Amino acid sequence: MAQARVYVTLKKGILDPQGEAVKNALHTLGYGNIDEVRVGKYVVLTLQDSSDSEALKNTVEEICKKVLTNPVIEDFSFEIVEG
Amino acid sequence: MAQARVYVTLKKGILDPQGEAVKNALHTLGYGNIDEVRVGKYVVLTLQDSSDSEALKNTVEEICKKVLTNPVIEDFSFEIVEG
Amino acid sequence: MENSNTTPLWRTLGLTDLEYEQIVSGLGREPNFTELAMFSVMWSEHCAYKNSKPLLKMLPSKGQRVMQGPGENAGVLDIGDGLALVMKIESHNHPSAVEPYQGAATGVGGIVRDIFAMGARPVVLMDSLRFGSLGEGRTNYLFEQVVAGISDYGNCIGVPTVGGEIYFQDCYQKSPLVNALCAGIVEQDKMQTGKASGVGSPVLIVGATTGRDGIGGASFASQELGEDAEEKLPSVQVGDPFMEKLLIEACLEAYETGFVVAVQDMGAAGITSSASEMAARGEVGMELNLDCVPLRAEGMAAHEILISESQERMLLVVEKGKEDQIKQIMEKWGLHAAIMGRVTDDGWLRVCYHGEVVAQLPAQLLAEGAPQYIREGIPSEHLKDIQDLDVTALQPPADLECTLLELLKSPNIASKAWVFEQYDHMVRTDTVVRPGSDAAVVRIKGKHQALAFTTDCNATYCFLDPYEGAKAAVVEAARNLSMVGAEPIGITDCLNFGNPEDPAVYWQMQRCIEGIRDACQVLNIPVVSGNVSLYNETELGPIFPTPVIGCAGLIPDVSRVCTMGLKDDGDVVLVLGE
Amino acid sequence: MKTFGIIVLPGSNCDSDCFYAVRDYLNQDAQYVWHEERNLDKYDVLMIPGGFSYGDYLRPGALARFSPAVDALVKEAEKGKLVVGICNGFQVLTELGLLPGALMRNKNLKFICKYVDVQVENAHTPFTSRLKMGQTIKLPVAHKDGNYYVDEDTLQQLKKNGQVVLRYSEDVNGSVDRIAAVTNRQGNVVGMMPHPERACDPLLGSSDGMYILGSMLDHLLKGGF
Ligand SMILES: Nc1ncnc2c1ncn2[C@@H]1O[C@H](COP(=O)(O)OP(=O)(O)O)[C@@H](O)[C@H]1O
Repeated sequence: MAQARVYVTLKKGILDPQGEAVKNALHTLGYGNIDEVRVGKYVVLTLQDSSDSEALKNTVEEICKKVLTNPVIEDFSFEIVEG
Repeated sequence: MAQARVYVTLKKGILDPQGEAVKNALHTLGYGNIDEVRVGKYVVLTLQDSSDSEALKNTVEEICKKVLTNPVIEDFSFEIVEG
Repeated sequence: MENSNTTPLWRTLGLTDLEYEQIVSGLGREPNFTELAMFSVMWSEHCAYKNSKPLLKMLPSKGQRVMQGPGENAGVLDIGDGLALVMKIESHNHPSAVEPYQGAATGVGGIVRDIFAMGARPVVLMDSLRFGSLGEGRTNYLFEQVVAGISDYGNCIGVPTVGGEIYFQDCYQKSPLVNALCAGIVEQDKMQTGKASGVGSPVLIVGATTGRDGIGGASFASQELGEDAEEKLPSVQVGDPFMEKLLIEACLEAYETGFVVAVQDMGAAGITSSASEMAARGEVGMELNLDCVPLRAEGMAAHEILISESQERMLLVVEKGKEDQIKQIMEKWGLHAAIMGRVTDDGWLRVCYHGEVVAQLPAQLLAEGAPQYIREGIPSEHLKDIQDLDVTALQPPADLECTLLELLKSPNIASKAWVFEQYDHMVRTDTVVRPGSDAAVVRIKGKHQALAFTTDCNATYCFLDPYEGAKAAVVEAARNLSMVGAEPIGITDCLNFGNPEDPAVYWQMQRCIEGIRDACQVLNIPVVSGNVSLYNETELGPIFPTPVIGCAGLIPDVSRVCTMGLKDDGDVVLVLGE
Repeated sequence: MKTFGIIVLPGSNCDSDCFYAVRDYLNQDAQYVWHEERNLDKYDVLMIPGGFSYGDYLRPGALARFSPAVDALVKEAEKGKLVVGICNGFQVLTELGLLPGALMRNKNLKFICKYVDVQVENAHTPFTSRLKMGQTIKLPVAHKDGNYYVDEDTLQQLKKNGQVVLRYSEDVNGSVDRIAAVTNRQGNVVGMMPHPERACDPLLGSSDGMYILGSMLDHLLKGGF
């Protein structure tokens, strides 16, 4: 089993209404030291292990591009954890 | 500036309809080697630096519990990156 | 059967000693653990109406239009032209108190399944909500999350939420009420029932996989929410509205084949309730094999599979030999459909798992054998003091304009657009009168007639005088319908009360039901379905008695609908009545 | 009689709204197209209706891309056939890349269902020819993710090319430049958040949606592809 942990974030410069709302809520609650909040997605894929770690990486990359993100508004990064 | 990266996931055993739907889509696309998909949240907080890293950690922990997660169905973890 | 400390197991599962004795004598032996778990959910207040059934018998349920009264998944009324209206209301109070978003969402999911279980396409949703005062405690959070839950679920399945009501009052501070009403339309000859028949007919479980969600949820809902409510959290169910939408379409398509013998949704108590109730209604038995149930969690025990409250599942009995056709339809919609048993002729529910018989119970005993409690209601002592108000002694407010503005500011009176704009109330393009009016009106494409819906209850009136208050709720509902031009034709009621073991609460329930009965008799409106939610109390005390009346009306000609907005300059204003 | 194909995706829920609008108000042939269909030759217009295809999971419209009918629709669009995406359909079309931009969560983070006023920004499209430049019409919106985003450069191009078709008269959901509907560069594919198909009968509050459906019909009758 391998686990791919994918982090999807809104591109820099794109307004994040959800993040704004969280930030405002935090300020109201007295957490004045929060400058910015950005809300993205955390996707965990559990994959059948492949002996070829390069291939695995390519697959995950492809999945991120094709399905998990919308390139117009989102960036992604990922890491693969064996186990 | 410090950055807190918060990972929010659904508790084990809690149904993740979104993850299921993504998994099915991936299978349709021919990625048969995906066993499970779980979709969570990835929240990035930018905080004014505090000299006291213990205090910072406590603040983030508190924010996670009070605002960022619903303890009934979600778990969280986080890391703090200085910079 | 005792567990390690000395409390007998049945008590930890919520059954009384007397109830346990009844089980043993009904069975002629002690139940095993799996069987006891099944009894504990089926004989819970939530499923068995132990405290309310005798009172509910008072309600008039007959009438020319009534095709199905209480006793099925939902009530059915003849609305002419070969069509029938199916309707029911249901509470999801306790789950919403714990996890408001999912609690409200799954409440909607549950009531919608009741409607299409009768063969009808769901066409209308309504929600009747009660919270504590805004700005206090968790109220704002509960309120926002409940509305979001209803919005996300109802909008996704494409059933318009056309109305409802909301009150903010301190007595609901820790016991919010979330009641959801659904109505559907079916061609009369395509009505379905939950009555199993045909020895050998296969039993199919359709829809979502079964996990550990909401195990014990039904008995949980029948207990007062104590301080440790959050501890009981693992039983939270998560709704999947997308799955529900597929289930609606797939089931309606399956009914078209004519091969579906009986169908029931799996609400509280899951497989146990649907299988035993379908068998009991049809006076047949059922043999179930749990190895065939598609599971989501690993290592589930028999009792967990049997009482799991995983959402978006239906149990279908299908004509022998036609199972493949039905399975094909389900697969077309991307749904699991597994044959998990067959109908037998002996009235027993026999359950196998891993090659062993794990439970063997008479379906009737399980579904209908719970004891009924007739209690003595005693009005609370200080009710008299509250009722003794000398209105003539009250001073009229000095500044009427100011008072009017104060009133309009009250969240109970102010516009509810914040809520209903979050609900898709226009999908299906039949909503003729949208939220914000006395009653919502929905047309039926291609027909002259239209339907009107309202939910009403003023709990303060019911607290001050349960009998008059409940009567007033019925009358208000009828009035709201007549305002849009509809004749009231049927009621579905959701009776929300505190702990019935408290004589003062029991009395409230008794008097409210009498009030509904008398008003219905005078107005000639039958009660065709309903729901009872008890134990709505916390350390803050019981809620006000809240018998929510959902009422449907028939408008003979959709072009004659009347709305409340003022129309033209110079129109005459009349006051009717006294 | 023109044939309008209405793509039924798992989770579509305005498919019947489109169907009745086309059949009963436009008096044309409306047909449901199951999402596994691969040949969409016979339809004169293709509509992707509103709803929550695949539950709107991940991102609204994201998973619908993988249905065979949507694949086929892309090919028909490339040939120049009229394609309309309403609400969830708009989201699908942007996810496909047939239309520029993306639809994000509404600014207030909530679902919004109400009538809104929209202005016609380009009356010279197959979808708006029955309207005048600047004309205001009343249409319902019902969405949670209608906040249209494009970057500044693309926005300038859209404006220059006349691809912005409808704008909200007031800010409804946070959309860039209050954009409510856009077409592709060629002008045969349109995506819109407001629901014209829900506004075909004055009994329900507005029949302004008929301008849009009617414009499409005119286009086809004039021999347009
Ligand atoms: N207040 C009520 N008035 C009339 N009928 C009721 C009322 N409460 C419940 N019923 C009827 O009792 C039956 C069982 O209730 P139901 O809510 O369906 O149980 P479940 O918990 O399985 O959904 C239904 O037929 C319902 O219509």
